[in-house]
Amino acid sequence: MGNSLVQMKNIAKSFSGTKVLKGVNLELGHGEILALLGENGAGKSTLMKILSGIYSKDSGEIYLDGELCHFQNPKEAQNKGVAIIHQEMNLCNDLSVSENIFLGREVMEGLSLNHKKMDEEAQKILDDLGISMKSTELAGDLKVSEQQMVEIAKALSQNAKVLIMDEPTSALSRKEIEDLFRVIRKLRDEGRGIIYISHRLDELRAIADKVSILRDGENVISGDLKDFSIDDIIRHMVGREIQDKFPRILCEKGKEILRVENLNAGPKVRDISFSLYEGEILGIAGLMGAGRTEMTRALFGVDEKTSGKIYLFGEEVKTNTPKDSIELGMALIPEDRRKDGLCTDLSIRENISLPNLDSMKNSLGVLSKELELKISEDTIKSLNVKAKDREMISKNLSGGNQQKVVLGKWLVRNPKVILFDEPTRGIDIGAKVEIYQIMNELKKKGVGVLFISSEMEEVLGMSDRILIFCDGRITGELSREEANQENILKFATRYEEKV
Amino acid sequence: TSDKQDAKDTTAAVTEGTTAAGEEKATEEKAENSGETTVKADKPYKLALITMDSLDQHWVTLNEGAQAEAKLVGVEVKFMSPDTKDDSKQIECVNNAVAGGVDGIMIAANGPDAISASLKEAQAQGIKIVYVDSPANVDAEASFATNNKQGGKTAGEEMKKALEAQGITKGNIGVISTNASTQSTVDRDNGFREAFEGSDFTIEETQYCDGDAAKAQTIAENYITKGVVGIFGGNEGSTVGIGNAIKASGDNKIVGVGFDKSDNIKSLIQDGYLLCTMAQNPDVMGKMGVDALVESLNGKDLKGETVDTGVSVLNKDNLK
Amino acid sequence: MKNKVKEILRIRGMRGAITAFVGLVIIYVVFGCINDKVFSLQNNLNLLRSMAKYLLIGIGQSFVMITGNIDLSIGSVVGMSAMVTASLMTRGVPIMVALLVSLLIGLIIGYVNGELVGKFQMPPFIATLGTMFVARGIAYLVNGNRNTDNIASILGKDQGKLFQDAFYYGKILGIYTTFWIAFLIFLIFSFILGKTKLGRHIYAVGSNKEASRLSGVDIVSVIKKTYLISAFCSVIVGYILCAQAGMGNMEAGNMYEMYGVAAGVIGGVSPLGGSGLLLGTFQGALLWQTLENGLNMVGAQVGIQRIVIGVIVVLAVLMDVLVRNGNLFSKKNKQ
Amino acid sequence: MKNKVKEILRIRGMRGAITAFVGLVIIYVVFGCINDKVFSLQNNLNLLRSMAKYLLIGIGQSFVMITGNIDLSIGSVVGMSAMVTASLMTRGVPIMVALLVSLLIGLIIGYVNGELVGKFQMPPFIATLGTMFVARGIAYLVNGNRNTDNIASILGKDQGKLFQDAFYYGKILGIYTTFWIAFLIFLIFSFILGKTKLGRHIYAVGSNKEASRLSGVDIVSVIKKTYLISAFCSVIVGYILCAQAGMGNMEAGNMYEMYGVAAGVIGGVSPLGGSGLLLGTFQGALLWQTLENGLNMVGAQVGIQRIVIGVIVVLAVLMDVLVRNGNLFSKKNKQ
Ligand SMILES: Nc1ncnc2c1ncn2[C@@H]1O[C@H](COP(=O)(O)OP(=O)(O)OP(=O)(O)O)[C@@H](O)[C@H]1O
Ligand SMILES: Nc1ncnc2c1ncn2[C@@H]1O[C@H](COP(=O)(O)OP(=O)(O)OP(=O)(O)O)[C@@H](O)[C@H]1O
Ligand SMILES: [Mg+2]
Ligand SMILES: [Mg+2]
Repeated sequence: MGNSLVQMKNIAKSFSGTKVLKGVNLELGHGEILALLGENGAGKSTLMKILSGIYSKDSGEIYLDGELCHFQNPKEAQNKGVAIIHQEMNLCNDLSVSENIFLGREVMEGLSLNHKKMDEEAQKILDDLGISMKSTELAGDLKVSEQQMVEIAKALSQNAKVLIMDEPTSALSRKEIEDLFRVIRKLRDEGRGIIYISHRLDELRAIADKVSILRDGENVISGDLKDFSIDDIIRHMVGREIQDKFPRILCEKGKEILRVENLNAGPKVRDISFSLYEGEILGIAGLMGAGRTEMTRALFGVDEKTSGKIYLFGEEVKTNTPKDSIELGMALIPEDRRKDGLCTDLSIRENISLPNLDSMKNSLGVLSKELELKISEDTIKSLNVKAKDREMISKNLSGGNQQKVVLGKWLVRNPKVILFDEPTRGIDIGAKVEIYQIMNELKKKGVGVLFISSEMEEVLGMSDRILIFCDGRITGELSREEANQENILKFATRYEEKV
Repeated sequence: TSDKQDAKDTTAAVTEGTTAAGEEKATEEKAENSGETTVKADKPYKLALITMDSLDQHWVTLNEGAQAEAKLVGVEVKFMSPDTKDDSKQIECVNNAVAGGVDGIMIAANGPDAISASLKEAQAQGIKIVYVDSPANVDAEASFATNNKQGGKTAGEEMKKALEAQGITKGNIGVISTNASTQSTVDRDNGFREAFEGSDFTIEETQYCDGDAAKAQTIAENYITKGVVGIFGGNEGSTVGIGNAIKASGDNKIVGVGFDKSDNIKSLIQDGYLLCTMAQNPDVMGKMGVDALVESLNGKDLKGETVDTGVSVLNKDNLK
Repeated sequence: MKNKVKEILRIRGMRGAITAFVGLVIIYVVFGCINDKVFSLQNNLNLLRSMAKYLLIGIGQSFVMITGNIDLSIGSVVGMSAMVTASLMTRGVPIMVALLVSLLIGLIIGYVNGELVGKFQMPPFIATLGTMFVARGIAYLVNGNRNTDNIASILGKDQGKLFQDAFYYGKILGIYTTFWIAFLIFLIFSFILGKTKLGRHIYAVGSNKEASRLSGVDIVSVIKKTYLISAFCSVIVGYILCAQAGMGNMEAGNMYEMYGVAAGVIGGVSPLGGSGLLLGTFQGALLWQTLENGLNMVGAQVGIQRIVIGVIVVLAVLMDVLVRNGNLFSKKNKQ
Repeated sequence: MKNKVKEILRIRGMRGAITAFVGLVIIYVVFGCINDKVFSLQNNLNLLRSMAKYLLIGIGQSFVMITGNIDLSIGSVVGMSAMVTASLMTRGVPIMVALLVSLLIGLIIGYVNGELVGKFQMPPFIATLGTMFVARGIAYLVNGNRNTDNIASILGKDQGKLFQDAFYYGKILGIYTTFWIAFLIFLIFSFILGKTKLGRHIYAVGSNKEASRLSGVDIVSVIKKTYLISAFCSVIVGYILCAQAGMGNMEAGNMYEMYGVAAGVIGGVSPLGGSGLLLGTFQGALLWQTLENGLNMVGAQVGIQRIVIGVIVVLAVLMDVLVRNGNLFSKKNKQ
């Protein structure tokens, strides 16, 4: 018992009254990789933030190598050898990669910083991870995927005894995930302990030894991973059976709604042409950095287009600003919901209202409280957002529920075309299925759905047709009959041979 | 209207200006040993003194003069000046004084027009008004003011004399003042320029230092670099700045003439960095202001007499 | 009932407004005890009249602050408006025309602020610092580096009186017009901020520009509008100062932008954007004026005045900050 | 070679520094053509001496701005320092003691700023607005609401001269001491910002408070230190003004905080935090002073002066903004 690396004993924590952790236990041994699983809002991140000294626990004990610890701040936890990779990006955009990696632990040379040494060491770690990146680049110039890798490198550089990874792979491509796993295994073999949080259950077998499942801030069960089937895990997480992970429905493909012709926007969007039909879910697969987000951003008028035509219902339209697109009946569920999806300081109600204010005016053109309340209440109910009430500040919602709010504000408009960019990233299986359900509803209503995802299964599972992106171009199109992991990957890696 | 006033007072001031040396002594006597006083208050009147701001040494001295007299006469004088030179604030000070139920107000008008309306309102409530330092365009019981235009002119003439004594009859002359929106300093500026009309001297565009001696000095240093033969300072701050700049330049040929008096200015004159300064007699204004208010409150009609309390030229000789 | 109170307390910025109100009452009573004339009708009328300009300034600054920006040009626009209005009148231009021209020029400055901050995304602090200098420069130039003469000098006594009464010396229902003007504008803009699309967009932009943009909010035009509103309020204050003095003073409105910030922030408007109520700004302005008025009535030294004002400003906000300690955490990231 | 240039350009804020330098040269030459006295040795010596105070102010303000905050109390602390120093000397206190006491009081204000902004997380704008009033109030009080007498009056001529030469009138290698003092401080703080842990943490905090906190940076102490640095610089400027005038002026340092912002921002320091170089601040201060000096030398009217200064401030930043248009995007969210 004493030989376990980490022991957390009935940890409790509540935020402004609401109990988030109700006496949770957790144990991690040396050279062990523990998968910490649970629905959105189960309390995983909170538990880990307590272990890494960011939040203070209300009650309970934490033992490191049998020694009782009370972390007052992240620094203390770091000194005790606890490192964490956060769910949300936490880099200083104005600092270089190496400056970020060594932030708070700068290597000194007498009075002054030893830039050279830090840059070199950082570079070494990056190379280890197999990332092609200069340690002197500005973090702000990196893509989200690369930023995620920097976060990981940063945690690794602390060569901690305990390494916590809160959904490290949610923004990573397969190749990057492979490299990451290689490193994780190496660390395990060095006798370190790793706590690994993820909603990508398919990864687990490849990496985890042990599993521990939370639900609503309580332990459900823990044990050796090999004793659990994926379905068991899901059942324990959501507390009910989920028959169909990808409840795809078939319906008549109608006439063309959206046609994009030769869309160009910067280096990441090159000569894109495709059509989207009524009642169709058009999947878009590709590796991270393929340019899918840029494509949707350009299509929706967020970023500037250099050229290209866009047709809605056969007639050409201009979508130079998001406003245009929205008025034309389009909607975008952005990839990064905290940054682009929500006004995190505003209440759920206000976020839902934001694009719908016109429909909430009364005869005098004045916003009507009644209308607004009704609409927000209805949305919260129909998407069953887990929240204290409609006035809850959206910052404090868990990932899945935030995504539902983003969805909700668009559904009120019942748009003709919806662009989903990684809608299920960082969202638990239960919420995922709910979102798939919603996509189906839309499909039935004859809405055209564009579905970007880096998770191969769900693209395969939900799409009627799949476009594959690589280097900002469409490198292939597959009907769902032809589509399978192999040929998608084939197209997704069809880079232009650089001359 | 204010011009007419000027004209009327000019004569008086000139005499004052010329009898500078003696006058200065005299007034200082008055200020110090004003043991006995001619007037006595029938009732313990409540008076308000509202100057342009409550910071310049000038106003502080004026207040001291008033307070000293108030004790002797047996009245209360409340110093209710705005914290900064600002028409709006000064008007509100008048309003506050009225609301505060005073019997009389001594005021140094920031501008001749700005506070007129609120002063009329005050008079409408039977409050007596007396001007100190700078009058406004409303008939008051009396006003004890420096004729600033005349003062500026005297300053100009002093500088001209000194330059000609050096055999300099043309060249550029710099002017530094506190800011462009205070009537009294603007008048001095104009008076100074008037003195040089018809001469071969060219007066530079006025530069403003917001009363900050350091800023004034920087400006003066630039003037000196440009090779001016003389610099005029329109208030205490700018005068000190000019003195320091001339001192720093080590070129005592440059003629510095200023306005107002302070220990700094005096020592700069004694050391020969400044030719002279136009000393007003704020303490006298304060004293006479109180007397006048009390008398008129006692029921005496002062017929709106305007007394030019005069400027006296302070120079090396009469600063012994 | 209890819930009703809870509801109200949860309105963003309401707590600030209440804090300010309490502070206001305390200060008022304290001064009243030192000098009972503070309670006199006349003084309270003066109080309402003088606070009007801080209220207007505060409203303008609040709109800008709620979008997370700042407007340093306010004071200069006030001065410019006063000078333009007055110097036109002293050139015999009809009152109405003078007012309109002045308004126009003011709005141009506001528009430029909006362009620089909204379109070119310049840091608001520096953009409006620039226009602050420019507007003040214009104030100096319009009448050739001189304060204007009395507006009546050309317009004639009664025209002049008409204008001065309309904006400062006249009374309606026993209260000075100045207050009514400010109060009317207060009501209108409270409505805009609380009950219209623009208002909601202003909060959204202040909370998260990018998310608002992706939700179809035209953030550039929202920002522009806030700066136009700020300029509008400043121009009105310019009229008031011009009517009050019956002339144009080049230095008029000095530092007013700071008073605006103070009024807003004391009233619970977050300078980080996304939250605040004009009701709070109202309290803030009244508190600020009560302070100035009281200190003057008791004849406090400038030094003392400055210190007291400074301490109050800090305390007002500190109290609010400490009260909602919980939320502190969240601010960190934005600040 | 080309890469070397690229490297340099990628240094945080380097582009701003260069933009400023170019602007500086242009302005200098333009004024020089209007009035060749601008090129005279004496004028250039004066230029370096007068810019020294803006440089110091700029350094302090830059440190604060790089953490994403602002210090409005700078000008008042300058005035306070000048008044305290002078009035102590005129009371016969030995020079050294006077300087130390003044420094101490200044640092206390800086510490309070740090506490309010860092610990209590008050919006920096309002916290330092408060201390701005307080510090100015102290400046008024120390000598009973009047400027001090000449410091020599009690210390005696030679003691006074000693002090005045040390900070203003003396020369070393033909250049005024004022400049050397500022330059020395500039070198020291450039080192701190560029080469030490504190410096690195200052950038980090300004770039992302939360991330820095999670990385174990003690953001409160970092913020405190920046405000202490800012106060320190302001106190030195106070000495300089006191030595220059040979007395204490209660209004000394008015508006300096804005000049500090201008110097920094013109020099490419981002008021949003996270980026900037003191080298840029140096250019910015020099540009600002050259402008003031030039406008003065050509005898421009106040009105014109204000407008030109305003336009330049805007252009300087606008240019920088337009140049790095690409990066704009990322700023949006922070702004
Ligand atoms: N700072 C906070 N203030 C208030 N409530 C919070 C805060 N942080 C988290 N919560 C609440 O605590 C609960 C658990 O959140 P947590 O982030 O730990 O869930 P999670 O398991 O990490 O979910 P996800 O898988 O989406 O990341 C959620 O209901 C969330 O709303
Ligand atoms: N204009 C932008 N500003 C900030 N981040 C951006 C911008 N465009 C793209 N990104 C981020 O860069 C990341 C990778 O870029 P890109 O969009 O090319 O990859 P992708 O095809 O979207 O891959 P994925 O959709 O799987 O993230 C995206 O996750 C996106 O969040
Ligand atoms: Mg989580
Ligand atoms: Mg993407």
